[in-house]
Amino acid sequence: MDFSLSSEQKLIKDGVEKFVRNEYDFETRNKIIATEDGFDRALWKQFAELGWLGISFSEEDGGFGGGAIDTNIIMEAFGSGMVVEPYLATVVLGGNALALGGTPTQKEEVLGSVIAGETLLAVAYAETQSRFQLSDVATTAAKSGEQYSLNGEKVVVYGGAWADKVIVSARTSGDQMSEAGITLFLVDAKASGVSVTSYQSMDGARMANIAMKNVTVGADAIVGQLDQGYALLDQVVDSGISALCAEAIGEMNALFQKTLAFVKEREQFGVAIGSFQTIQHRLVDMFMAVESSRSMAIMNALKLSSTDVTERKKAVSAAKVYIGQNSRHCAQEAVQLHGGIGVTEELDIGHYFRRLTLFCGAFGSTNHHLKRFADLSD
Amino acid sequence: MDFSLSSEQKLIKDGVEKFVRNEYDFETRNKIIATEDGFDRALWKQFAELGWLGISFSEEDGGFGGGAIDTNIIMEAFGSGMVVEPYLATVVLGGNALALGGTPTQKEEVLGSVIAGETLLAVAYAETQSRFQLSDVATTAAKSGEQYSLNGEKVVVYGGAWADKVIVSARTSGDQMSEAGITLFLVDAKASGVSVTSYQSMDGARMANIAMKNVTVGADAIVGQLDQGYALLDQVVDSGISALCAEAIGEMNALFQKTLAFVKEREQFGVAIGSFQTIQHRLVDMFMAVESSRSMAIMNALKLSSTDVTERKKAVSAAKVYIGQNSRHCAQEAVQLHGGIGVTEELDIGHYFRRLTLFCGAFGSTNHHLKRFADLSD
Amino acid sequence: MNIDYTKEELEFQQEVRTWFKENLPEDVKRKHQIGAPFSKDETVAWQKTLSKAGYFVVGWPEEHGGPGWTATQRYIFDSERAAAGAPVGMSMGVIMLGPVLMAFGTQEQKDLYLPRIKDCDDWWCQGYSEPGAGSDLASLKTQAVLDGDEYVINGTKIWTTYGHHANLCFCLVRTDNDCKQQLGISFILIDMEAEGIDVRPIISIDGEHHLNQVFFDDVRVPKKNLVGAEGQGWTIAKYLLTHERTTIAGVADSKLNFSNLKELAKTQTANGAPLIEDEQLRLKIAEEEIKLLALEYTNFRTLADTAAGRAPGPESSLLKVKGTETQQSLSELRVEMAGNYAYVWKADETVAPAEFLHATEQYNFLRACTIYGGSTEVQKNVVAKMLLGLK
Amino acid sequence: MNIDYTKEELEFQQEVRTWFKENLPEDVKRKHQIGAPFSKDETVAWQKTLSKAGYFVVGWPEEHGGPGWTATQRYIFDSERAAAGAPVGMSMGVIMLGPVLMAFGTQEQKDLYLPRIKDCDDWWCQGYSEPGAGSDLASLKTQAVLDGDEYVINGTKIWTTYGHHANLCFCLVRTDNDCKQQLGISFILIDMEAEGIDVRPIISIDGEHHLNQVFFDDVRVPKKNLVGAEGQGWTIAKYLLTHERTTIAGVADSKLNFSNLKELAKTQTANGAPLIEDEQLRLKIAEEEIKLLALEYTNFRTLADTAAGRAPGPESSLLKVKGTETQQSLSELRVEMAGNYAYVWKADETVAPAEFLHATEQYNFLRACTIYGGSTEVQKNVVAKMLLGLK
Repeated sequence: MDFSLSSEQKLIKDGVEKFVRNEYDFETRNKIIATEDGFDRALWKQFAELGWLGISFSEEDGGFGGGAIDTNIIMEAFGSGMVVEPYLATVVLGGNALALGGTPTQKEEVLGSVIAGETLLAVAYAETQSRFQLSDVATTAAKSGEQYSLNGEKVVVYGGAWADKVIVSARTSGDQMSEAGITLFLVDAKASGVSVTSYQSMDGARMANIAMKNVTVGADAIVGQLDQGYALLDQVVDSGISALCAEAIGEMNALFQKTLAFVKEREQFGVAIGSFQTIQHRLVDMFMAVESSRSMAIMNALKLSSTDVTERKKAVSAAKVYIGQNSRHCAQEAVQLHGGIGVTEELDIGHYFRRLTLFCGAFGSTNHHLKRFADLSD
Repeated sequence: MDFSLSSEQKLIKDGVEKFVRNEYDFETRNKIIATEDGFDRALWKQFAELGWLGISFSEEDGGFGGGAIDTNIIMEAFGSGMVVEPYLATVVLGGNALALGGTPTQKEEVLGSVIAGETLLAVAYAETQSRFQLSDVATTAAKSGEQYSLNGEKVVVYGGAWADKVIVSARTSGDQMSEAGITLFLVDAKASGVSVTSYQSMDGARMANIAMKNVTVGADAIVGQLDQGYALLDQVVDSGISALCAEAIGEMNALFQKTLAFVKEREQFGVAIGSFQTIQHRLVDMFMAVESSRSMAIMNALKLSSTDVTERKKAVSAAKVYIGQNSRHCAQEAVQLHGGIGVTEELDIGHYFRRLTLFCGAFGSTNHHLKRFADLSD
Repeated sequence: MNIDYTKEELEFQQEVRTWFKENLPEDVKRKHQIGAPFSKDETVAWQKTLSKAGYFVVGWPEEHGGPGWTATQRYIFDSERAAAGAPVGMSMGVIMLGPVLMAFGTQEQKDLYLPRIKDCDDWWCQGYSEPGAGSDLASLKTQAVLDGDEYVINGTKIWTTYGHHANLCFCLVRTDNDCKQQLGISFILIDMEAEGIDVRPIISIDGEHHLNQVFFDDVRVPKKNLVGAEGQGWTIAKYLLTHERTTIAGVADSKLNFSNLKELAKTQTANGAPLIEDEQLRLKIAEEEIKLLALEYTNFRTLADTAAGRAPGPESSLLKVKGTETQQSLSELRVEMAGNYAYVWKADETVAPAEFLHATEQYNFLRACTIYGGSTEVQKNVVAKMLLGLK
Repeated sequence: MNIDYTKEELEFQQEVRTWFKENLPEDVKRKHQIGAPFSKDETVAWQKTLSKAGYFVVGWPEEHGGPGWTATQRYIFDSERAAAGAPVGMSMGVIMLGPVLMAFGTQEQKDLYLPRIKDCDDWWCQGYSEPGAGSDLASLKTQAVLDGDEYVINGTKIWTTYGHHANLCFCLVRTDNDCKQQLGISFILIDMEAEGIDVRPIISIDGEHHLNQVFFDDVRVPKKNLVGAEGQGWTIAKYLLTHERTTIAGVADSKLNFSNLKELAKTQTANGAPLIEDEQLRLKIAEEEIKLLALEYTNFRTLADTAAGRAPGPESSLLKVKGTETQQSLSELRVEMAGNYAYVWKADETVAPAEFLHATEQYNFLRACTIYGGSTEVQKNVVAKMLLGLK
């Protein structure tokens, strides 16, 4: 049993934390999200050069052979500065889909290009009616000859506005709700018939709805096995949740640290408000929320690669529920304790609040995952 | 719209409160529950003489024509002193069953005697398997000739240890779970075939399991209509819940007042602990819990006699849920704020705690009533 | 004890209900229902409609142009207004300044301002909070120095709601630095078009412009604009805050919001079934309904006190605390129900259903309701000291 | 980072598991499972069994007769012990006094007491709290005045757990009234059979006799019974409290309790169906399981610190707070599941199922766990000051 980081991991951690501290302050971030693009392509190149985009992939896929712990280290640090660059969409979701299910050609051409910072990905599965259910897929992929023709609309796609290629779930057989019969396809975002409607998400990043009308792809666009895409998608989304949980820890901790500093400085009635016992106990509660959540993120990362699928899914849902509840608490408390200034655009507190609000619903709300956990535990 | 008490109601309130203050202190109560009987028959007589046992019944039934508000006034004051005498079992549950469903003879003979303080009643419906479901009745009443033969066992009967007569739910037709086919019978506790196993409940009062083996009664023992007992029982239990909610307000308020006095006096680290802001805010939370709960008890009493059964049931379940949650909070806080002394038999705090714990489960837990409310609201 | 209305009250209820049915524009109703922001013109237009019907200065006595309703009538009106789906309007002049002028104003002030408030001709904003003061209102620093017949005002006010819409401002200023903090405060009326006033927007966490910081640089205000005596400002402010609290609780609006949400839970689907078939959500909705019931009856009890001529006391703090908690938890419920659509920001109906477009905006914005009007913490301090005698 | 055991650790785990399987008496297991109280004889008998197997003074180093286990081994042992359904025993001598004597005791004290603790020949109780002191431990008043070779002790101690079973007591007494409170406290060992000692029962809220008040009236204690120097008592007490906290968290036992409850939810029925088919209960159980998981991994992290040679710091306060909250909420869950049977008091299986007979007793009794060993409030004060630097 060992909860310490390897020396390589410590180096990565220091590197990413230093980057956020020195090159990604709140003002810089505001400028980035105000640009047309909404993220900084130069920084993305820099991430690639530093090796951050390949860290979690195997050496034969062109990566550095790391794992979930390494991803978490990066995501937590990114969380502390609310980094908007599409690490989750491109590296964690898209990258993992290819690493786990891609053909040798897809890996060589696309994953390699992802690691080099040249290609951006997104995984598009949600539909208007599907809410959080991965198996609810109305988008169809009809086979004609050697080709598949895709029709349907995907909504609230993380990083969908930026993606060069999109991994899309579509139905190749079975009922709309069935797990069997779902296939993942790698689709070029500029392909004929693809239309991307992009918009801001509440954290300042960009999302998109992606409609497909008679989009034609070959069998070589299939990621994973025909009709067997559900299990792969489920695993990919689980890896996304795990990474997002780590990001949330970074955000919670930033809120805690900033609130702690604020109550020590802010004076009312002639004394620092941090001298009021009620405030003190609430800070302690925030601290406990951060630390217990960190325990859960570690648990999750350790079990993410488990070959026992039930164990993996339980771990992921448990972390999502627990960190969801605790991050909501931290976010609400941080705002309340800051008072008026906490509910403005001007201060970073409100932005962390929004980002954590988004986290709570992302890839399944707290309630959704509580039920998923219970189903798996019976 | 008028939330004030009539002058008669004010008189009753003053009277009962004075009684509890002057004649029913904690020491007296401890002596009473330590007796073999577990309650004070002389006091019961006194209640009858003061008219308290007849207050809520119509004048033609020998009462004073009051209603749920009057019952609540008495129950709240009783709650403030944790009075164990069987007002709920005899007057509210048993008395209401007869007032609402009794034959003229039953009213004259039994209800009159109840009001005079000479007969004690209980309503026995729960069975081992039934949990909180009034319609789950396995006890049978088989008809042979003009007689009914009762077989079955009733459990955790409030005031069952003391009752002279017991109103029992039994199945005269239908399945074990069906609402139709339940009949209420008035059974003499000393009748042949009745065996009463009495024991203490956690608040120091007495409960009983009541087994019936070939207990023979005539058709004149039926309370209400044959096979139609469910609706009557439901209404009777609702009146019990309403009264018990008022009692809980009395207990919550007593805990709040005692805790408030305690934190003003108790010194730690050289100052009264009531000067700590955390403690102050927790007292405010208790106060809010008491006052909002009081609002709910009033709501409940005002809707208890509604002819719209759904409205009545919703009101009762809403009050049970809300006061259940808030009383649990108050009880736990009172103990925690008292510290060590709060978890001893010696101090009254722990006894209020137990009594409110019992309240939370009585006649259906918070969860049971939340579901009942939701079912009625859909 | 009863909750019945008299025959006259029932008729009044019917009258109000009919009026709203006939006069509330569909677009106003819809915007309010989905929580979309209103422009200044939209707000004024709706308030003028109310005003023409005599339904704007609803709490005012007849002598000042109000309807002179009883507390019960006011309650009925507000319930019907909310149930009809009509917004309450941004009426600081009506709720806050009006009562102050009636109690403390000169005849001239009354004659000048009250009719214009009644007709919705002025937009008043409130100048109370200052940067750094927060809940410690009495420490305010904005100076008003008498110079001949005018006060010269320097300083800054913050969190000025709709200050960018307002043409007038009622303001707390410091007129004396040498006495106990509270005694050096005065209440004064300022023309927002006066020279030296600079209104800078503060964007809220919902991305909208509701609030402002107002800077005063040698702003000259006639002495006759003082309300009450010099140094009486704190007394007036406290008088006003008590009035504000019960309004902020917003019970009637929460009831409407709740019933909209419940309807949504029945009509919106997930995995092919109405949302409400999810047992967890169903019970959460039931719990909110129960909490609302408690709030409503607590409100009734306060109302009965008011009707009996007792001023709303520190109990109104409870109502404020619980009422704002309810507003927040209902907004959480809407976000919960929005599912994926909760992430969408400033988008339109091509992207997400209208009912959920503003869900997170509202959730975000309502974080402020436990902060303004005396934060929850301050309310609890007040109750601890005033009601419970804890020191 | 990993949570794997080494081959040796896995073998050790197997060894412990087998031992408990073969040596835990059925009646002890059953009593523990349903939360029935143990008599003194029952407790001692079980502890002697543990002791003979070398499983009693599990935290002790080899030089003092302990097994000298690593932190991971201790964790494995405790997990297996709890999972087997074995009670932890009332071992204040083992957990509390032992480490103190090893660190602060004289050679004579070590030689005399440690072997007797190891063999479970003595029953130690703790004399810390006093009436009126509560969480303010340092204000204790019990006096020890040196008279020749003996201290003469006068005063009273309260909340003395199993003082009526104990033959020895380790006690904090005041030896100096003229210095800073904390510096006048000493740590001393007292024979409970000495003249002048009166042990009076305090009945707890669960109706059982766990606690006592102990009165000292001119009790004479040999000077050699002082542990450490005069005035060193506060240092020793703090050393000890840190050790106590992690134990009180009781993660392993909560895990067992939880799995028992889950099993009950599947086997007990309501309206003909297993309790767990109630969606509300099912999700509540899931939530408890998730909270336990967080607690377990926080425990791992503390353990990893200990294993790495770092002393458990103020973080142990978190574990105490969260661990005791979990104990309380699990006991609430049992009461919830008991339904009607929750009201039954001190009854037997003819009246209610065994699994629920002690449900409310436990719920009641566990209210104390957020009070003793430093209340939740005190823990939060400690964390605020020590970790967060709030003053």
